[in-house]
Amino acid sequence: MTLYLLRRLLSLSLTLLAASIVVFLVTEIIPGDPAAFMMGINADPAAIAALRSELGLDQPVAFRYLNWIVGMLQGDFGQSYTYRVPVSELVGDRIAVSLPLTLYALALSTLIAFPAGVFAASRRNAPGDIAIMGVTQLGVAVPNFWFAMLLVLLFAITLQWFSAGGFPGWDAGVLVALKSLTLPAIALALPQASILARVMRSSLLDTLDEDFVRTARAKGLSRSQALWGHALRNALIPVLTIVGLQFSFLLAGGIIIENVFYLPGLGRLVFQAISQRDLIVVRSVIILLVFAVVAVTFLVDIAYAIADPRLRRQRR
Amino acid sequence: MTNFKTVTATVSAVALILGLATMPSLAAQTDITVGMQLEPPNLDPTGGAAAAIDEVVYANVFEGLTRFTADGEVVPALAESWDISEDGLTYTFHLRDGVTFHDGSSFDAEDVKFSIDRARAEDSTNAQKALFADIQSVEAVDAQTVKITLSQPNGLFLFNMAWGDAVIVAPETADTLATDPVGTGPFAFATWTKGDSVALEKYAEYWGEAPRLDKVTFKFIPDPTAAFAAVMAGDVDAYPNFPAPENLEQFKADPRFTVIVGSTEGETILAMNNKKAPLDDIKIRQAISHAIDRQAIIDGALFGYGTPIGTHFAPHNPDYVDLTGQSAHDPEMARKLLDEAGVSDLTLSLKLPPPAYARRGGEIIAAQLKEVGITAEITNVEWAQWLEDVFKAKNFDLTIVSHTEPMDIGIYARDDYYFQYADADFKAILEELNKTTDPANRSELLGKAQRKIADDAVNAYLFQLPRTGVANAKIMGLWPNAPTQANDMTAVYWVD
Amino acid sequence: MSVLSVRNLDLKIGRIPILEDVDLTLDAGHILGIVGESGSGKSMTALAIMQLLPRAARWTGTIEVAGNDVGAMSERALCTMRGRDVSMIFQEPMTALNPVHTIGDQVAEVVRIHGEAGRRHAHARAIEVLGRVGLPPDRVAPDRYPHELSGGQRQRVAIAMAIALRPKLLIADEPTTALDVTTQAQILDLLRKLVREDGMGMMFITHDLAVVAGLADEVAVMKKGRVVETGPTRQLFRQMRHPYTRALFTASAHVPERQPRIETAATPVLEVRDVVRDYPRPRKNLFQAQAPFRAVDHVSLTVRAGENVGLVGESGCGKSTLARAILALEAVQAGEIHLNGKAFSSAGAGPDIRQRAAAQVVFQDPYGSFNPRHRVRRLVSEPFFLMPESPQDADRERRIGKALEDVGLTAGDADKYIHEFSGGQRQRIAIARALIIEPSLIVLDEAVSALDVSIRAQILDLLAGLSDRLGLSYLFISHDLTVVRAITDRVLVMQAGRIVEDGSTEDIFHNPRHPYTRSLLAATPSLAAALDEPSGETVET
Amino acid sequence: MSAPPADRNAEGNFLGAALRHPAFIAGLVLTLLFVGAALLSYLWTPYDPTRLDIAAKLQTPTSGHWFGTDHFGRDIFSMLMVGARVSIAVAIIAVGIGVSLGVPLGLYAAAHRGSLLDEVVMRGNDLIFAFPSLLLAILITAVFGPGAVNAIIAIGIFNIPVFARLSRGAALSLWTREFVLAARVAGKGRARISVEHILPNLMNLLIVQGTIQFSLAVLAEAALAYVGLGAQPPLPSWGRMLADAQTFISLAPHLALFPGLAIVLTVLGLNLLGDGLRDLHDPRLRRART
Repeated sequence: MTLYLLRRLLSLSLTLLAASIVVFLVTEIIPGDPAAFMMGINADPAAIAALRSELGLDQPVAFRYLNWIVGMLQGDFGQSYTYRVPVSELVGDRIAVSLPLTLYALALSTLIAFPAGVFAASRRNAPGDIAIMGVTQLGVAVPNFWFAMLLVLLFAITLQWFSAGGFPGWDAGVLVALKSLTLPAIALALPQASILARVMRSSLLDTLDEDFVRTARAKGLSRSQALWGHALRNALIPVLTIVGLQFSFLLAGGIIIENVFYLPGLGRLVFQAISQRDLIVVRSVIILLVFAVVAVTFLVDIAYAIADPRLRRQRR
Repeated sequence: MTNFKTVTATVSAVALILGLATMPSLAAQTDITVGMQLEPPNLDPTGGAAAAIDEVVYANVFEGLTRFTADGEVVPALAESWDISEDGLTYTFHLRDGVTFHDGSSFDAEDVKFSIDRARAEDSTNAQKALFADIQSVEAVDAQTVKITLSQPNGLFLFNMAWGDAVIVAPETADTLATDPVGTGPFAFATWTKGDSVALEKYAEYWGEAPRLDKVTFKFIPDPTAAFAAVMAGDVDAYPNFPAPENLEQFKADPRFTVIVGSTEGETILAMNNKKAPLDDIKIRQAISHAIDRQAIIDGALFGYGTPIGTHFAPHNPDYVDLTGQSAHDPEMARKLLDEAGVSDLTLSLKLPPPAYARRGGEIIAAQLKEVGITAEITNVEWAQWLEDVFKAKNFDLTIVSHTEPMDIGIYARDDYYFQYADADFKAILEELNKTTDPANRSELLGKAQRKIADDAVNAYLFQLPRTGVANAKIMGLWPNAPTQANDMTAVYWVD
Repeated sequence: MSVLSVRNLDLKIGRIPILEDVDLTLDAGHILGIVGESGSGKSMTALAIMQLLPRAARWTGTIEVAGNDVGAMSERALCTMRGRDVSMIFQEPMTALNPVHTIGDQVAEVVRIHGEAGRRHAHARAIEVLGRVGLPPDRVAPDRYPHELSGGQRQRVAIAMAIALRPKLLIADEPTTALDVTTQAQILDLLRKLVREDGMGMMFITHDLAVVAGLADEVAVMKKGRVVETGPTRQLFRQMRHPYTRALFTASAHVPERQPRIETAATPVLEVRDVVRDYPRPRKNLFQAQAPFRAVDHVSLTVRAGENVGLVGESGCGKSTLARAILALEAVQAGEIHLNGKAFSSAGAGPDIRQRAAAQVVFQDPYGSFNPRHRVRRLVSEPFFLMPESPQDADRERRIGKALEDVGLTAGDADKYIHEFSGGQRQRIAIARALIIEPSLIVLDEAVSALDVSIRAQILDLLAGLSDRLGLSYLFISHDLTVVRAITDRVLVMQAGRIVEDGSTEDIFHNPRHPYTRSLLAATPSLAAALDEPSGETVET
Repeated sequence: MSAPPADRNAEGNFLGAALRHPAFIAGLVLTLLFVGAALLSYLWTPYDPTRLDIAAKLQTPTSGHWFGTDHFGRDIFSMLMVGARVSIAVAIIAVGIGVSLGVPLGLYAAAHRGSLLDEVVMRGNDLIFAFPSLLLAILITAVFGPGAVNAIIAIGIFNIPVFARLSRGAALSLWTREFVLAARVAGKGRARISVEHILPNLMNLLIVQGTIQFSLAVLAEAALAYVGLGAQPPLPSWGRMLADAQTFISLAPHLALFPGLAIVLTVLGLNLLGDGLRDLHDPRLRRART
């Protein structure tokens, strides 16, 4: 197990290294000069040049790459070109929105998907199952930004139950903050919940076909006892993978939803940074997101080992 | 003290009567949330070009020697008054007394000298360095007097000093203005929640008339739909530059809101690359101008808000000459001109920056050009790309952009400007204009300049960008127009 | 007292009849053997008794377990019945246990859910029961997980769960089919002991006549959903009133006629010298590599022209690995393999394709051996690839037709797809494919193990005939000693990667020298022996 | 008691089963509807979808304009028809890129299991998977400029590892099947076996996954177009129609309704089709239904 973890850690760092090169190169060839953007349409060329040197953009590529990497290893993500504050500070502010939103959406998605999937699986091909599967089929097909628009139209504009967006900050109180994240979290969670419910159902159905479930039934367990006591834990393994993937997807994938609800989250930070050519922010945030994906995969692997004793001992 | 008490008592009494008469409920609200489309990248108006900076801090946090009023007039600000020498080269500014910066330090002539010298220095990152180009020297005569000497007369100098890029800052705080702006205005910077909002608070020691609001929050909502929803839901109280004109009808119909329609300094043009074939042929440029139906663009892209223009000049300016008839919508004429120029199957690139007027206007223009046989290939670009590709590399045929700086007809005299006009005759007119201070002569020269660029069909002049805002009906004192990019909150208040 | 009574049981799944008019009775303390080939409905009968039928199944008739009519019972009552009054053991021990629970918990669960004891007491009971089935806590701790146990041990756990509450009826559905013979013998002994001690009735389902003959008091023979004959074991097998019983009996003991012509003088077809095959094992930790697993350990063997050589051993002994090495499908770590006197190895670019033509193979699984997307013509002619000038057009057709006719099919079958054939026919096609380029050696890797006895007998006849007629050599790999005895001239016994005994078939079966060979032979159930013995018991090993 | 035959799907049987599978039929009908609309749009649309008629803007559905007109007075029905073309073309080519690069890579990696290239392919896949896809797509289009072609590239890149992983995984298990061993005994090389034996047996899987990826690509194209990075005007695109419709949501909801429904129904159709194909190819499920 330790060896396995070490190997995974090594491959994790290699992935990050490769990702850092890719991201750096892509942001390097992106057309548009950050300094020119910042100084605007009537700017004096000399002023742009002065800004370029102030931002360190006149240094050679390799030097800037190493500078960035070494800085990151020391926990210094550099300074935002546009905001002129440390990237880490900027990212910290945004994570305070994106992470809770992600967790909120993930919690909603799991809370919806779990019972729905179990219910559907336990009533295979019965009307309840077919109804749930129909709804999830629809949920998967709905683009979340469209769904978000409809939510705003209904709950913010027409009913005025929720504000149409924005984030008052955690200082405004946890409940207030959570309320402002509710519509976005629902918009994000619905398609994810649909996917998860489907995975949950099919995984559970597969497990219910396993011999050991039949054994459990032969022991005298009722259908639902066998489902909860024996099938569920085994069925959770593929579900865990999806939950892990969804976490990383939601963390980065909220961009459009963040735009619809004008939430100051990570996705919008990058989106904005791309259009403003705040390349250092783009790089650092993407690397951070890659790190999150890799780290979550790693955690999911550990979770596997906990869920499945067969993996606890040795694993290649 | 006694005096004060009396005043207070009187005020209270009056308020009581008024209150009984007009407002049975609570006292008026003293905080406001103002929606803006773009978040400023930083809050230093002397170190960045973004309009959003001025929209937050101009006249609220920072002030210059002079300032613009709501109708575009240049009036004294930190300079109480000034004397101009006979030759128009020396300006002596008499500064206001009792002005303090928000950090408590006092304001004097040294701060003015520092600010102006900083802006025109070699390594300055001031985006509008050109404003200071004619300044030869700045001298602090005494604590309340500053003498500025110009190298040549400049009729626009007081106007220039009213710009946000020319505000006065203190040397001690100059380096941190980007994140912690300290100025002399009626509001002091309080907090900045990045990606969401900037909050300002009333500055108790303000030299002038105290603002009626205690707190102003600028909330950044880039998405027009979100903006609509935010206004509808009451998340923002006012959105002075509302990005979706199509929604204004709904606001008009709703008694909770007032719609404020004003003008801006934004001449919106279909810019053409004057040195790139085939657009170096005036006939083709004229053909394009005639192919365009301005009213259709205004109706389709701006839902009827906006004034057609026939040259690069703001219609609300007294010196404006209406030349729209000269390039009236006439597809027949356009086709004829194209024939005369001997081109057929013309394909031109049309690069569109992000604002809705450009993206929507572009689609309409492409359709209109198609009617006369010109294919416009649309590419939507971001600002960064536009600056690099269009503005710097001049790799374009057509583009749509709104030139929002006030009185910017001078760009037609610039060498190497992106639409590459820089006609010698036009430059001569401008040179003369700069030397002229007499209003009548100036007016004539300005007319001449307007006619010249219209005659040459440098660009297709579309419309003056409107400023369409929406606000809670109980809010008073918002600027209807935008003589500069600003949201001056000094005179804003709530009624009940 | 009767613990099981099934009368007039008819069962359909959808519209397909599965069981027709099945009658069975079983008394306490007795063992009822149910024998039949695949598809005879024996498992479905068991599931009907348990009421664990597929959803689409509908049945009529009467099923009484310990005097209770299961048809009249609610699902709740059935749950109470299952595990307490009647319990069941399934065929596949590898998948029958929940991989994420400890064996102790799984046994204790039976006690717990039937309300017999609280959590702690249930655990104590579990340990006690595990002890009864030969898994005392000092040898196999109850907190072990199923994957840490061998197949035999897992089957013991399954038995422990089944007998924890001393049910009146135990249904065992092919409980030893997936096990090696020695393990099978132990499990059978255990079951027999438990039946005697607890006085329960056991319904034992198997396809193996020898097993049932040695175990059951009564036997029911099933065919296509019907019970064709039933009666006390010895009486039934002595009399064999029903022709099907007779056919089964004959097929089980079938020995094909052979006239082998072994050329001792010529170069051996296959010569294996000191071959070693290692598999790397995962590292123990970062600094310490684990010694590789040696699947084949210095094995040498020879197969002469026309000779049928058997290779027997239990699962995991390395016989299939050896087969793959002989076919140059896997590299060897040491030793040499010679085919018709020339070195044959997968090293470098692999063996010359012409040389490959000399050795062909038939695998165990008649369903997995063919690409389902190709027609038989293409499947059978695939080895033509090995010929320098593969036959074309009419010649090709002729040879494909001949190969199919050689194995008892017709030339017209070439146009069909593989799913149109039964398991036995598929195995014939596999043999045709091996034959078509006239190899000198065919490796038969458990080639008849998945087949029902009657089909198996036919395929053995086919193989014997082909060998005699074409002078083919076989390397016949199997775990089944009866089959090996029937078809080979010489036998090699393999244990843990080594050949422990090598001799002529008759010699080895009559006079085994190595203790492992002896234990294998002793554990192999024998129909003749079972019927000759005075009581239904074999010697404990 | 041998395992049930895994490949008992004669073609006639397949058709019969397909006709009894309502979800499959629904999926097929929806998919054909949109593909048909896309194809028809080359020949005929009710109106020229690029013709503006500002005076007739924001009309609600009438008999003249079945789905109403947009903010420029264009006919929404015509735009949806041409938009289907864009969505389908982008999705087909993007998935095509994924299949044509991913499948060979996966097959090669499986055939040379444990080789350096296998390792490189798999780590490369991990790398692509680790990137936040939408962000990277936005970045890619920021580099190359917006447009349908670059949207295809951006979506295509993320389809490569999907198919590489899928085909490698499935191929690995096929490599242990006895018919592959038999082919090796027949002297066939890895490449030949990959093409003759592995690939045909992957087809079902690839068709099912392809359908699902196709629906995801339609969604991805819509998302990219929504943020302005898909096909450029005047070519209509569903995602951009939604983006344009956004500010009209309370004024003229039909502007957002119809393109949204078009996306939902297309994706739904493809998903139902994919699920149906999977059911029909999985004999276990097929038996359970019949």
